Amino acid sequence: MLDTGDTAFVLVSSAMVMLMTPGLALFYGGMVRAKNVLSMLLQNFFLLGVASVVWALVGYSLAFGTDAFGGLIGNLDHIGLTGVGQEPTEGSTIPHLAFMIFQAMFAIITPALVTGALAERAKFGALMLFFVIWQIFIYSPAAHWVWGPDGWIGSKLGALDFAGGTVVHILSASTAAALIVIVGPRIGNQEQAMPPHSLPLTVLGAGLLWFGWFGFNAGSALAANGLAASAFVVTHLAAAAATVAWVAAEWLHQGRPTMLGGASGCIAGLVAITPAAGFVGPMPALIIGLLAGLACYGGILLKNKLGYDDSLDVIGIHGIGGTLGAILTGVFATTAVNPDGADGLFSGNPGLVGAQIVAVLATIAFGFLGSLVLGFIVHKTIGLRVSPDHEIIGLDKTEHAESGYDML
Amino acid sequence: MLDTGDTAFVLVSSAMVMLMTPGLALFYGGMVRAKNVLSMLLQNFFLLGVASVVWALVGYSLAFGTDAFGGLIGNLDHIGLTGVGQEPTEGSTIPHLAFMIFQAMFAIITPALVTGALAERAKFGALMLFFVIWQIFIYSPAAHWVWGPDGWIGSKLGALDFAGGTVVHILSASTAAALIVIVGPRIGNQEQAMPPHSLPLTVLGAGLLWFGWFGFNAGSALAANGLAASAFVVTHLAAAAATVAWVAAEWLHQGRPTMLGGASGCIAGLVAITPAAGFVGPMPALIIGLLAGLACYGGILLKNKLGYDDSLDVIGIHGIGGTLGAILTGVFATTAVNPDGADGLFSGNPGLVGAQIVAVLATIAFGFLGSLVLGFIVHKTIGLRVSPDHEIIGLDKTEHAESGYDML
Amino acid sequence: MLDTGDTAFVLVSSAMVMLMTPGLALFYGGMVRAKNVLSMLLQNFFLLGVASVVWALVGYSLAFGTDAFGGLIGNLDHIGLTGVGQEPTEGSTIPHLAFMIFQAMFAIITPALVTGALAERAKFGALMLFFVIWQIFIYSPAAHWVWGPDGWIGSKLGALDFAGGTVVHILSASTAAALIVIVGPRIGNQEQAMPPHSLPLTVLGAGLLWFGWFGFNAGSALAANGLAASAFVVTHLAAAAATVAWVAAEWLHQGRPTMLGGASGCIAGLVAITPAAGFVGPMPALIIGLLAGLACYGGILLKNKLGYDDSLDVIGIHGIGGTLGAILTGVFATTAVNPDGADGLFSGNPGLVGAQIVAVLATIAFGFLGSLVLGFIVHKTIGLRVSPDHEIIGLDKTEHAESGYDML
Amino acid sequence: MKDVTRVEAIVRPPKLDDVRNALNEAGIHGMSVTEIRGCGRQKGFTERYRGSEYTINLLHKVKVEVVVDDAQVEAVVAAIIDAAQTGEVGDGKIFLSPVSDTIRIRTGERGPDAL
Amino acid sequence: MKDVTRVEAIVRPPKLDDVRNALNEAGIHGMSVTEIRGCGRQKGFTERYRGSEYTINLLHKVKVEVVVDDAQVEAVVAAIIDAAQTGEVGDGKIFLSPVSDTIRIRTGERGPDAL
Amino acid sequence: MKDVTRVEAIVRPPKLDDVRNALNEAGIHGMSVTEIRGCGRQKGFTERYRGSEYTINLLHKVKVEVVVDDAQVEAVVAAIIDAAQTGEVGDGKIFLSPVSDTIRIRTGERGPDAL
Ligand SMILES: Nc1ncnc2c1ncn2[C@@H]1O[C@H](COP(=O)(O)OP(=O)(O)O)[C@@H](O)[C@H]1O
Ligand SMILES: Nc1ncnc2c1ncn2[C@@H]1O[C@H](COP(=O)(O)OP(=O)(O)O)[C@@H](O)[C@H]1O
Ligand SMILES: Nc1ncnc2c1ncn2[C@@H]1O[C@H](COP(=O)(O)OP(=O)(O)O)[C@@H](O)[C@H]1O
Repeated sequence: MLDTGDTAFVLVSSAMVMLMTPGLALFYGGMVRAKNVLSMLLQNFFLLGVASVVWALVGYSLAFGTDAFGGLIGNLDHIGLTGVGQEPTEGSTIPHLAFMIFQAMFAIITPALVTGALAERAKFGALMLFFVIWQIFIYSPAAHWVWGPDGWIGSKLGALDFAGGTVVHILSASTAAALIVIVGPRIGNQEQAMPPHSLPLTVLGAGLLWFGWFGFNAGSALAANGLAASAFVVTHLAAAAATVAWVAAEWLHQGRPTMLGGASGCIAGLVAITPAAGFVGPMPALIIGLLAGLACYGGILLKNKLGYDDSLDVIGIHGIGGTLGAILTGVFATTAVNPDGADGLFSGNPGLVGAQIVAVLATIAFGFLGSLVLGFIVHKTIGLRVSPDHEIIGLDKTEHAESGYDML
Repeated sequence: MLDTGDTAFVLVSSAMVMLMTPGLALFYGGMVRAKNVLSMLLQNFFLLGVASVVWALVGYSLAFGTDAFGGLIGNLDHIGLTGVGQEPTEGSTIPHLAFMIFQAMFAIITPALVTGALAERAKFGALMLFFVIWQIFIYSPAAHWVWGPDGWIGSKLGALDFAGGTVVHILSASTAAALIVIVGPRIGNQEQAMPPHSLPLTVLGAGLLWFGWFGFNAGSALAANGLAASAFVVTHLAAAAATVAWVAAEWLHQGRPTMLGGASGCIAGLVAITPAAGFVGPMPALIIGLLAGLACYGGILLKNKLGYDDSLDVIGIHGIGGTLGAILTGVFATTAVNPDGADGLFSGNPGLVGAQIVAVLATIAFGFLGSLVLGFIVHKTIGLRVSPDHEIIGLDKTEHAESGYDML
Repeated sequence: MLDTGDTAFVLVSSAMVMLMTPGLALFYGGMVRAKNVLSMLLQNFFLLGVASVVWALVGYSLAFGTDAFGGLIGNLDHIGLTGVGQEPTEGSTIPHLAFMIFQAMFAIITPALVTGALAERAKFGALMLFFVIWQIFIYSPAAHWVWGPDGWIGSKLGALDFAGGTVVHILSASTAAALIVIVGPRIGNQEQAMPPHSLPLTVLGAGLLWFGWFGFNAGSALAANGLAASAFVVTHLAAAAATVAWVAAEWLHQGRPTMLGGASGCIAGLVAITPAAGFVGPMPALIIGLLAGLACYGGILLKNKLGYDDSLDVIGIHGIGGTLGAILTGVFATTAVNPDGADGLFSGNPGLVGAQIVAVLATIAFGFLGSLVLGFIVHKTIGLRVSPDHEIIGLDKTEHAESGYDML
Repeated sequence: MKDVTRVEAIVRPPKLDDVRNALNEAGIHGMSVTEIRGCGRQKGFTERYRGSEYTINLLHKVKVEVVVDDAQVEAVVAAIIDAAQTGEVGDGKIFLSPVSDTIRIRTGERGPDAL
Repeated sequence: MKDVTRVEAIVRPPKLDDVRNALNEAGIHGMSVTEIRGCGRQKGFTERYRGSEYTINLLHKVKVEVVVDDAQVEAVVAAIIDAAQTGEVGDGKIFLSPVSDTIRIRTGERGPDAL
Repeated sequence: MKDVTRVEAIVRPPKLDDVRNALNEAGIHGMSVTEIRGCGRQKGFTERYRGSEYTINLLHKVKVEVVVDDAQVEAVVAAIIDAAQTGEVGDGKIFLSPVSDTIRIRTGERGPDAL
């Protein structure tokens, strides 16, 4: 039966998750050089459009339709949102449409996260085309595995992923890795400083992301109940601890606490708590956040060592943070928080850690290899990268015939 | 009886709609030249103040008081919010005060929309004075017609306007048209490029508007139910489709997909779905969005042809989008979505299209002629336009004794 | 018993209050010179981290634990959030965790408000350390006094403070005053203009603050009911009236309406209505807003006269606005709005004004003297102020090794 | 080789387009433009910031630099005056100064041909 | 007509106000100011960006240009040195160079009178 | 004392780092850099704004100024050409002009030693 409180909560949460994509656009946009700010913004903003349309037409059905084949993909019953109505589905207290649109926001932001890895060199049209195909062949199946009816990871393997540690963060990072392999580094990578052009934009974006993440994680309870409150609290505490941890780490390691460190730290914590949000208590959340801040800071140092060009650190933050969070979910999960979840290592069930690792590895493999194939096809046909000339002049002028700022 | 879920939803929706006005300020502010950014921001921000005060004192009563005269205007029973209390009115599940403040946000943003048409040349004081009079004589009656008790459009004519296609968008565009006639074009219009000074601000504004629009449209269900979820979904899908459509159109037509096109497109879609939000299903919403994106892009090209100076395209987006949406509501509406609505053309009732057209024409006529009269009075007495000197130096310095930026 | 509507409302309100801190960061960040923008942002952003962690570990227990000693401080029962669970506490309809996290957001923003007073000269590390100690020794007791079980101000004295006029605003202002005494004015204060570097950032911040304040004040009803709607409405109207009042005052007094005046005015109104939000009706709210706009504008002129360097006017706005609001609560409060409140002067109970004044004075004294002691200890050990060299070069480069903008 | 001169004109920002057009009409296509701030006889603006007033004495100006053949100098000066003059205080100045050599980076050409 | 000189001083941004005041006291009211970046002996700042360090060698400086009578040059130079000197590396330079003519756009006046 | 010269090079912004490095290798460490906009033979960009097209003729350029001993001028010019040349229209110009004196603000030193 429909519950108005739950419905209010999920609808507002959907709106908050929607706001994360513009938030992410600004977060990323502030970090690129001024000549590429609009390209960064448009890649994200356009996904709000195109990924939503594809989701309504086909993605939702593939992800959340009745299982079509061995827990791997949904059927086509909900194509064009057929049968997705105002009534709750069985066992739910919110309109089916509310659930669908909440999930749509996840299908938007996941590819949006990827754009950071290819910043300042990706060709707009080709990248958008890639994401359309990718939603159908990579994202929707992966979502089905974890959250879909009879999905093999969620229902059979019994791995836990409350709000998208694997589906959103690990998948976006492994996709990013594949595209980085295909597209290669920016001209001047590691030779020349490419400092952020406007950190206030980035901070604004981080603030909106943190805000929206409450919808992302607490909203994943799909009800306004004690579990939602718990997910809300652990989300906040993990973000807080990670902010402190990252800033403290760089302060000790490099001598200065930075604003970009604070903004990056909170995202690291939010990423890591995502899979765990509905399964762990507040003190484990502080530990998860702390470890995420440290681990992702380490991930970024590692990138600088290894030299690949993950421009805005999708792997370092979403890959490392997501993996850490998924595994720590296996460590800290307890049915005392969520009777529908499972107990983890510290509650006497080491098996859950194993299931979590399988889920992580499967997602990495699928995301990386699948994107490698799709990416190569797109790259070899229309090309995923702009010409060196255009890259040097900047994508705003060359790809979009605009300038971010005109102060003269 | 009061329902906490519904109340939570309408209060949060009100807050979200409130945020649209700062969002709009930034959306517009980014598009003007740097020397006028504060004037644009203050015109919107000050309306948050003055339009709210006028609404509480008299506007709400005129719009939503018991009909005083032939469906044209409400009575004065609620002057100073007398009789507007914490209890729900009959048949409602939310506090009367919650309904009042939700409506207040509409009475703020409607004049705020108009400011874009007069950007970079309107005199602050005169414009604000105009809007005070205008709320009383134009906005409140028009709102009464459509949503007020026994209003002639909503109750007698039977035209549908879920969240303000006529009251908000067509009214603001027709007011804008009247003021453009009175105030005339900017110095240098069509001779000299006047590119946006900061598109990131505009994108931020568009993101906040999209977010707030969920409150605007879904909140107009005044309950957290299936209809709210439906309105939420169609709002999002129309915005998404229009974003894609506008960007695609300019890409084909002018060779480049632009960020400003994406930001403009989503607003076009949001405008067009506004009257339809509670009456149509998701696939019609995609069509409405698609057509809105194309039509409003066309509207903007037309302006450039005709040469009148609707600086930030209030007519092109809110006029054309609002009119299109109102008529398409007549085409796609179905009682399958909302039993309290009506069937439209495609559900076998062509009469609804007629009613919609009458509602549109009445609103255009009233908004345009009424604003022409009020505008002339203000213009002839204190003048709606700054001096050419001040216009050239910029309104921030001359009208407000401030500068938007000081980076030295 | 848990109510989903109330829970949805309080969780969303918590998210909205969380967003106020990034909003405040931008509000303040826009007002400083470009060379100090990141230092301003990080001081606020880092508090989102560290103040949350301290709150979960110990602050919440001290503030809201069972009274330990004469209404002055809570006990340690909730250390590390022990016993703070998903179930509502007795008499409540929301999860205990939801209440805890809602309160956490207040414990974050209160110190964040203080940072404005020390803008452009405070040493990051020392200031953060100060705030950690301060939360434990000053904020948590003060919150306990007003809202804690058997707190002496709220339960014994019977003073009213709906959402934090004393605990948040007066406490932050009196802390600011103490730190100003310790730290002293900026180099060049009153000799040299230090205009805001980006007013659009400030306006954005003001918009987010206004939005979040609905969560702050209406959320303080801890339920989605008529009282919440009433608190929402009076919050909006006071902000609106104060915006108009401030702008009008400076227009008459200095010849120009300014954007910064509008943004400052709304904050003044929001501050003043905070203690009164759950106790007064809409027309008193308009009066409170009006007086707050005028009084805080006066407060700012006074500062310019007296010459102390409260850089971003924490005393002028939060001190004066909070005090005015607390006293006017004693004037306008009525049990007609809130039967659990009290009647004030105009409802025949002049005694309430007395109680309000005692509460104000106690908070000022405690905040000022307590912060003076703690501040001196920190200042004499590690120093609360950067070197003159660093101050001149700017804190972004010297304290954080970053630049806000890089447009080259 | 002393046959080229730098003409440096400080003008009001809104006049920039007119000056550019006037120079184009005078056959001059190459130029460099810098945003500067200037003070002189023109009164500054009084701005306000939370009740405190301060005067912005450094006003936005635009500097247009053209290096031209000596033969063209007078035509250039006349074109600029024509385009930038409003007659109000604050119209700006033109400074002429010697340039001893000119090189086109693209080709390495030197002297007046490099312009 | 070779009696005016351009005095171009590159100074630290926080010294701009002092320099302007010193020039005003020396009777010079007209000047033009440009934001520039400079490098020289002064060490740059090391900034950080997600774990990578880079040195900003181009430091913010301000260029003050005054075109004055030759007779005033030494006074102007002295005033600038006085106002802008801190004694630390990075104080900046003053360059003097010839100006062959000056025109006031407002009136068309030429020569030293146009200053 | 006429032994120092101002070398003013207008180059493409992405070449700035290369130019700085080339100058450093040529033993020149002091320089000043200004963001400017230039037009010349290089075609502008067409930008779009809600359906209207306009051409940005003023393109971003960077001006590098070095004041050096006359003896170093040719080496400096060669280094700049080498670093900034792409061979495409829009590479920019170098202008040489006389400097009559140089002062180091920090010490008051004058002449070539002040560089
Ligand atoms: N002596 C000077 N040296 C350099 N620039 C000057 C000088 N005098 C004026 N300027 C520049 O010319 C601009 C206009 O000068 P001003 O005295 O205000 O008006 P006008 O040129 O009409 O007399 C100033 O803002 C400044 O940029
Ligand atoms: N040879 C030069 N040509 C042009 N500008 C120079 C030159 N040398 C120094 N400058 C400018 O002067 C500024 C200060 O020079 P620097 O060597 O750091 O200190 P100081 O002048 O105290 O010796 C530089 O940042 C640069 O802008
Ligand atoms: N006569 C001139 N005076 C001043 N600056 C010039 C002149 N001609 C060109 N420039 C500057 O040089 C830049 C490059 O010139 P351009 O003609 O486009 O290419 P190229 O130098 O390769 O022939 C211009 O953008 C402008 O900044």
